Amino acid sequence: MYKTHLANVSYEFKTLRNLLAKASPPRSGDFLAGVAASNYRERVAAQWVLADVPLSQFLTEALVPYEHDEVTRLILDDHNASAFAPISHFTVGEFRNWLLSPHASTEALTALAPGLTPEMVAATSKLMRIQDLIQVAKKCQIITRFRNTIGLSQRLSTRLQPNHPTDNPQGITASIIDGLMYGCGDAVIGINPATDNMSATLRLLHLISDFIERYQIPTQACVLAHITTTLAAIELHAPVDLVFQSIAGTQRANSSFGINLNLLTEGYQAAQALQRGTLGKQCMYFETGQGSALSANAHEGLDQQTCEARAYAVARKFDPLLVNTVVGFIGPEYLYDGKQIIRAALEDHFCGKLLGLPMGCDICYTNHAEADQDDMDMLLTQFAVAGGTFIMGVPGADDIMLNYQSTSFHDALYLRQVLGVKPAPEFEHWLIRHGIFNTENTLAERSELPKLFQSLTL
Amino acid sequence: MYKTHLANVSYEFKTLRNLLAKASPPRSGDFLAGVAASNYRERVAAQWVLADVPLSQFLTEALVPYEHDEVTRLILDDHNASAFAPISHFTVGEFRNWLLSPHASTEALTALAPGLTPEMVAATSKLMRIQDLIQVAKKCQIITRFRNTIGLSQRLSTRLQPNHPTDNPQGITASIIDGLMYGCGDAVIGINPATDNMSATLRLLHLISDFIERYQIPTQACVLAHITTTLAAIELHAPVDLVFQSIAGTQRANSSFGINLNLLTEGYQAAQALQRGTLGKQCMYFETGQGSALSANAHEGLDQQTCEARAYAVARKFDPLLVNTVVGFIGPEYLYDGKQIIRAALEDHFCGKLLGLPMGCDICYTNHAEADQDDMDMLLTQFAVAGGTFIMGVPGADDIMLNYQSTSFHDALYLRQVLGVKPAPEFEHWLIRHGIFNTENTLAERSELPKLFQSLTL
Amino acid sequence: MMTQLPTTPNQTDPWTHLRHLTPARIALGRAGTSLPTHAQLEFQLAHALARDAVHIPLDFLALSQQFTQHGIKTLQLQTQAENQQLYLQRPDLGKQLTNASIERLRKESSSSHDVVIVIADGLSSSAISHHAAALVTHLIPHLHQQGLHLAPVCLVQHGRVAIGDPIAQQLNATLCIVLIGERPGLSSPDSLGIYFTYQAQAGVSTDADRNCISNIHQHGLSYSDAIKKLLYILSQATQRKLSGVQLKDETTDEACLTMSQPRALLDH
Amino acid sequence: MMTQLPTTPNQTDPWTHLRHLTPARIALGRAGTSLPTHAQLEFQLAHALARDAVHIPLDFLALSQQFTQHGIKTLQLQTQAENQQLYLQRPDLGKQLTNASIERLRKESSSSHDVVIVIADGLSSSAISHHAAALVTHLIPHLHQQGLHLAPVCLVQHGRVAIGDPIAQQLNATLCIVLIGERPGLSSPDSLGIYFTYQAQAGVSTDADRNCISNIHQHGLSYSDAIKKLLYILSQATQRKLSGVQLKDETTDEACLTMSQPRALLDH
Ligand code: B12
Ligand code: B12
Repeated sequence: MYKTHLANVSYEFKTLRNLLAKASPPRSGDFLAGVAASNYRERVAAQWVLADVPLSQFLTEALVPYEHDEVTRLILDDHNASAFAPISHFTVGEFRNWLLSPHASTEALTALAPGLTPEMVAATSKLMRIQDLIQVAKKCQIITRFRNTIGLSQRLSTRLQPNHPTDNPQGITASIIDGLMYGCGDAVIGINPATDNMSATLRLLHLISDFIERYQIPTQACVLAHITTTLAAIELHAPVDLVFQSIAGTQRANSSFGINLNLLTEGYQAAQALQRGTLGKQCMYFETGQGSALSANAHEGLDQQTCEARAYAVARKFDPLLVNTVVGFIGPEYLYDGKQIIRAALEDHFCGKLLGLPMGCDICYTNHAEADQDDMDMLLTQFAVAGGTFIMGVPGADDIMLNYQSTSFHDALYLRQVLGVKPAPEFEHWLIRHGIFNTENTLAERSELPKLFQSLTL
Repeated sequence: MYKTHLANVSYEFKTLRNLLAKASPPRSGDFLAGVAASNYRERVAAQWVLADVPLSQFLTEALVPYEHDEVTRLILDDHNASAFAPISHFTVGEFRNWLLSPHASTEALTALAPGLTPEMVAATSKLMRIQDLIQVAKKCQIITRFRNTIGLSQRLSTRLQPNHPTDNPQGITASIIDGLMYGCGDAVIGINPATDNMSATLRLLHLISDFIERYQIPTQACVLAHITTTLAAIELHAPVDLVFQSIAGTQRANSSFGINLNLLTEGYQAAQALQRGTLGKQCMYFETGQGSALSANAHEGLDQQTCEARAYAVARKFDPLLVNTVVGFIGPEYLYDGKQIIRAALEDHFCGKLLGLPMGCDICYTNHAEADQDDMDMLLTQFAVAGGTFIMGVPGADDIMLNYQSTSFHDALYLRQVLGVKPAPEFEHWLIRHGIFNTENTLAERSELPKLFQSLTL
Repeated sequence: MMTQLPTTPNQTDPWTHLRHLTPARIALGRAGTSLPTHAQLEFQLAHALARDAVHIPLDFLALSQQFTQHGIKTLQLQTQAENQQLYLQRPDLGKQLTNASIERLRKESSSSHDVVIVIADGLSSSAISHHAAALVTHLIPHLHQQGLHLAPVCLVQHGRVAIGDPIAQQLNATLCIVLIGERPGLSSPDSLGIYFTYQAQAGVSTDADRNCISNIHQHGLSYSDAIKKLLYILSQATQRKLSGVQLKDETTDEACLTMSQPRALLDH
Repeated sequence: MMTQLPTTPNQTDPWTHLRHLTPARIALGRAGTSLPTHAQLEFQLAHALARDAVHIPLDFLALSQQFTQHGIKTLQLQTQAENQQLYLQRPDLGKQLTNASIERLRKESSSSHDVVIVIADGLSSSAISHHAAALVTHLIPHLHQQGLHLAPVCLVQHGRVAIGDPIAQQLNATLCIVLIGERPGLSSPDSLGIYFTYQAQAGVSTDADRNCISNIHQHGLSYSDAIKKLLYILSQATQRKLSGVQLKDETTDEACLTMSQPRALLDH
């Protein structure tokens, strides 16, 4: 039992799970789940209590029973006690202070990551203002490699997302060219296939792979089909760079996605075996997002942000090249408006980075949410200041197949302009070599396509 | 008559004033005034029409009649046609494009400023997303000087705001020390006096002036009394560095503040005559904020953002050292929530900078508004990325006399940390010399007060 | 320094000729590195329209009449999400029928059915009003051909995908086909999705047990292609007695190779 | 590298001894350069309480009883802002009386008055419930001493400063004294403001025509000092027949030199 007495009122919180939920900044999904604090004072009281909870408590009080949930088992079984040792005496509140202090250097944070559990970082994030989330995340540096180097400081990568409602190869190629000409695509050229059709998936895999090879682009490809489809494609010798999967923070949510840890391991091993990376062999791409577990009614009484952080434990297991929190993707029932989306994104980034993940963000919203381009600009700017690893690049910010608004190629250039962040170095050189970028990290002036693409016929 | 036909609907806007109001991003004050668009489509239609309005139209169609309003007269009479010439052929939409283009360099923007009217920049801001507002404002550089140099690139200054509910000198001094020890105060050490009492005003003027002199701080002082009180103090030979006044964008609003252009001229001349500046003689400090004209029922049918921009024409006339948009200060009836506050602040900064003003921002909210510290962090971060000139520094963000939350001394350090922005160079050197800052733009570690202040008894 | 001003300060992209290949917003040009004013305004308009689209109610009377004209029996059902506002906030309610609707279904459960078609407004009423009747009237003959017994077509107001589960269960239908309005995008406000579940059971079936055929609209999948896929999945499901992740769409998919231009949705 | 960990990673400020000099949040210490967790939580709590403070309704019955006990007649008036929500959104309505209230005032307008005291809840009901009655009961004897005729004390629900104008006008009172709850701050939830207007006229008087005495509360101005200032302004206004910017508070102001500690609001 967790309790306090504050401003003449007593507050009690039955379990740690309860306490975390009530300490969460307000968001629609937690109200929907019935786990949110009933008012601002109760929320503050929960934060007050949470600040005094020892970090070690998270190692003894499982939020979802160990017996029933493989994600819990993963978290506790893989916990690295010696990495945790230096901070094992802290409460959550003291841990926040330490994270903000200069003692928490990049090196210290890197060493610490395996000692942290998702619940510890989720708890800490709940005591943090946005500036705290930004400041601490910025200190983390997570570098990953496949055909280029992602996550270096003062760099920001982009996923080129050339989706098409019928997976039409020409349409997709046109969008890829649009993206490349705007300097996008170093995180991955990643297509969401409209259908789950095998032959279409194979066609798309070949399309990007050929394209990358033909133009010698230092980047990687991905077709974001279900992992079972990708596994089937690998068996058919398709050129798979990255294995993609959506993941969530509870076993039941994952199972509603048709996956489990074994299946992910299978995917991981299959991709590793292909050895298609040139600089490194990180070959998994995961997507997550607050609300997905609740939407499958599989949140196990957790608040959605804690659930989300647990998904990162799943991701971490497979040493991913990229993890993407698709933050405003599902809709207002989980994140109501721009403000909730922005805070959630920065929490996710903070939690993921502390756990050692290469966190990108699909800065996005749907047309049923209370959000607009201004909200995206706010998040865009803050995410980049926080040292976010990558963002999406969608033509004109309008994904014509997934039906939502993400960030555009132009948006990435805005960040390059105002914050000086560059693409991955190998990709940057490729852009400069082909006259797409000049050496000032911006688009070269041009009145025709660069030589490279002049022979292209579509 | 301004009209268009869009998505099967016809739209008409009677006057330019009307069109501007309907093209404004939604905000509570415009709904209160009854001038806002009735829905999103109508707003877009107005923006569509506005994009095609020639900039020159603003020189012929006065939004508030010339005969009735001295602010209109100021704007039109002082307009510099030759500075305007290079962009005179643009529509509002083309002007937006040009501002975003590399042609709009810092130099070009500096040369252009006297050719722009508040209405032109207000109109343009209405077509801009937040990233546009940030990007363009960042290119402007407005440097001002009194005892230090404010507005250099990669610098951000702070007003130290040591208010006290009874103007108690010891209490105020304690807050000043707190602020200085956190590296705040280069824009100005400025006290809002709780009373309008002459003797108290004189006492405060002497207090800061003596303090600055004793510790040889390269900064300036201000007591933010009504300009008539400050003028009286000058007659009594009080040490006045900066003359302060709240200003608004219409003659009637200013008159409800008990001021007019003549009175401001008097203040300007009186301050100039004192010649207390060492590096420069910019000696006016103005505060503004969306909603103040409407709150005095003196908005003349204008939307509040256009009104606000017109206040900058008043400010510009007197070559100010500092202009501060106190953006969330009045309350939710003008800016409802964090989002409206943030957008308004970035619009104000954009408009002010384009008009050539050293724009700071009181990033703030009241307890009746839908806003919290997260909103402040969002604005803080974006304002600094936009190259904002200065922010407030209030102990613990809580102004115990004005009853609102502004930015704290800590907040400024956050920006120094994540964006590398430094205080004004003269002040920075002073901080380093006295061991308050180290050379890495952050606080030096210390367990006792620096020598300088050790002899201080309060 | 400002003498060399271009009259249009925004730049066009030298690959504008690729535009006809995709409805995506490519080759928008730029002002500096930003979106030019015109593209920006077009985006805003699309957003205003898409936001409205979420709130346009479906005309169920007109819809049921379209079916009656074709001699197809329909049932009108309601979920516990009483209105659109509640529907948006409470996805759980959009997955549960009202008691009245359960009663209504009970009356039908005596006869035996193989397949039920459920049509739910979802997030886009125009997806349903534009495509549902046409698609279903072309689908039904195929189902009859395969000797499947069809339950009345269920028209559900404020429904989520999972609303098919209690309906199929109530009607004892093994094959559950849900047509639903996908959330409206800026460029496709009327995209229809089909979700298929074998032996659907409320509270038991999860999305892992379903197959999805998405993006049915003018710029997307044609009715013919959607039906082809659906029939393939239906036959596989019937044979293998399952649906979902374990059942892959292995049709030779040529749909994507057709031109990505607007076209008749039934022309091939 | 993580061996030299401090047990409390936050730093205290070496000027903590100055804290007693001001209620301001000074010497908070820091975690890195940020607010330490404890200071951060205290801030949040204060914010939660201050937000609530805006919405606590004033107990007008209790208030009027306090006056009745002192033999002071009161009138209860309403503005056109019917409820707190509307009050916050529509400042214009908080400046206008309801017809019923105008009627009520008309009944009083026959007798002649010099001064009217208006008490409005404003943005802080606790400012009024804590301070208004005490301050007014101490003020009234001074007004009587100066031979001023007092109108009934007007208690106004959901009022803005300018609500004094129609009241004074209706009652033919030359001197209008408005006591109003200032917006609640994190540290002063119950701060009272006094706004004085000479010959107030609805729609004509502006803030430039008023004088303000602000921050009356336990850590702020005492009742005695506030009354002293107000009497000075009243007498100047009566002599010079004006109020506002042209009338300065020229009392020798020693209020600020008193210790900035909580103290009895009437002790000097
Ligand atoms: C929102 C969405 C999601 C959300 C769903 C959560 C939610 N509450 O909405 C999340 C992010 C969790 C998600 C996950 C996945 N999705 Co999805 N999703 C969508 C999207 C964008 C909109 C759906 C919609 O509007 N539904 C209508 C509303 C009114 O109904 P609803 O009841 O609220 O929505 C339910 C369904 O949409 C369902 N659902 C969502 N995705 C999928 C995918 C499959 C295969 C199934 C059976 C069900 C399903 O989840 C919702 C809750 O039950 C569509 C694209 C589109 N244009 O429609 C893709 C889409 C349906 N998803 C797709 C895919 C591939 C997936 C994943 C399998 C990806 C992966 N590799 O893991 C996962 C796992 C799906 C699963 N088995 O649960 C594909 C399906 C392709 C196909 N033809 O099979 C689509 C078409 C997008 C694409 N082309 O990539 N998705
Ligand atoms: C909000 C505010 C403003 C807003 C008012 C707009 C609005 N709609 O609220 C703005 C930013 C425009 C403003 C301007 C000024 N203000 Co002012 N303001 C305040 C504040 C913070 C809160 C007032 C409040 O809560 N009122 C209660 C609500 C319920 O009533 P209301 O009817 O909504 O509010 C009206 C009054 O507050 C009035 N008002 C606001 N400020 C002033 C100042 C004076 C001298 C007068 C007569 C009236 C007045 O404007 C409102 C609309 O009519 C107070 C500080 C405090 N702790 O109270 C300072 C305060 C009242 N203001 C002060 C000052 C000095 C000014 C200026 C004169 C500054 C200057 N040099 O120009 C100007 C001009 C005022 C004028 N003549 O109109 C001083 C007054 C000192 C004194 N004892 O005389 C105070 C106490 C703050 C301070 N110490 O600096 N102010």
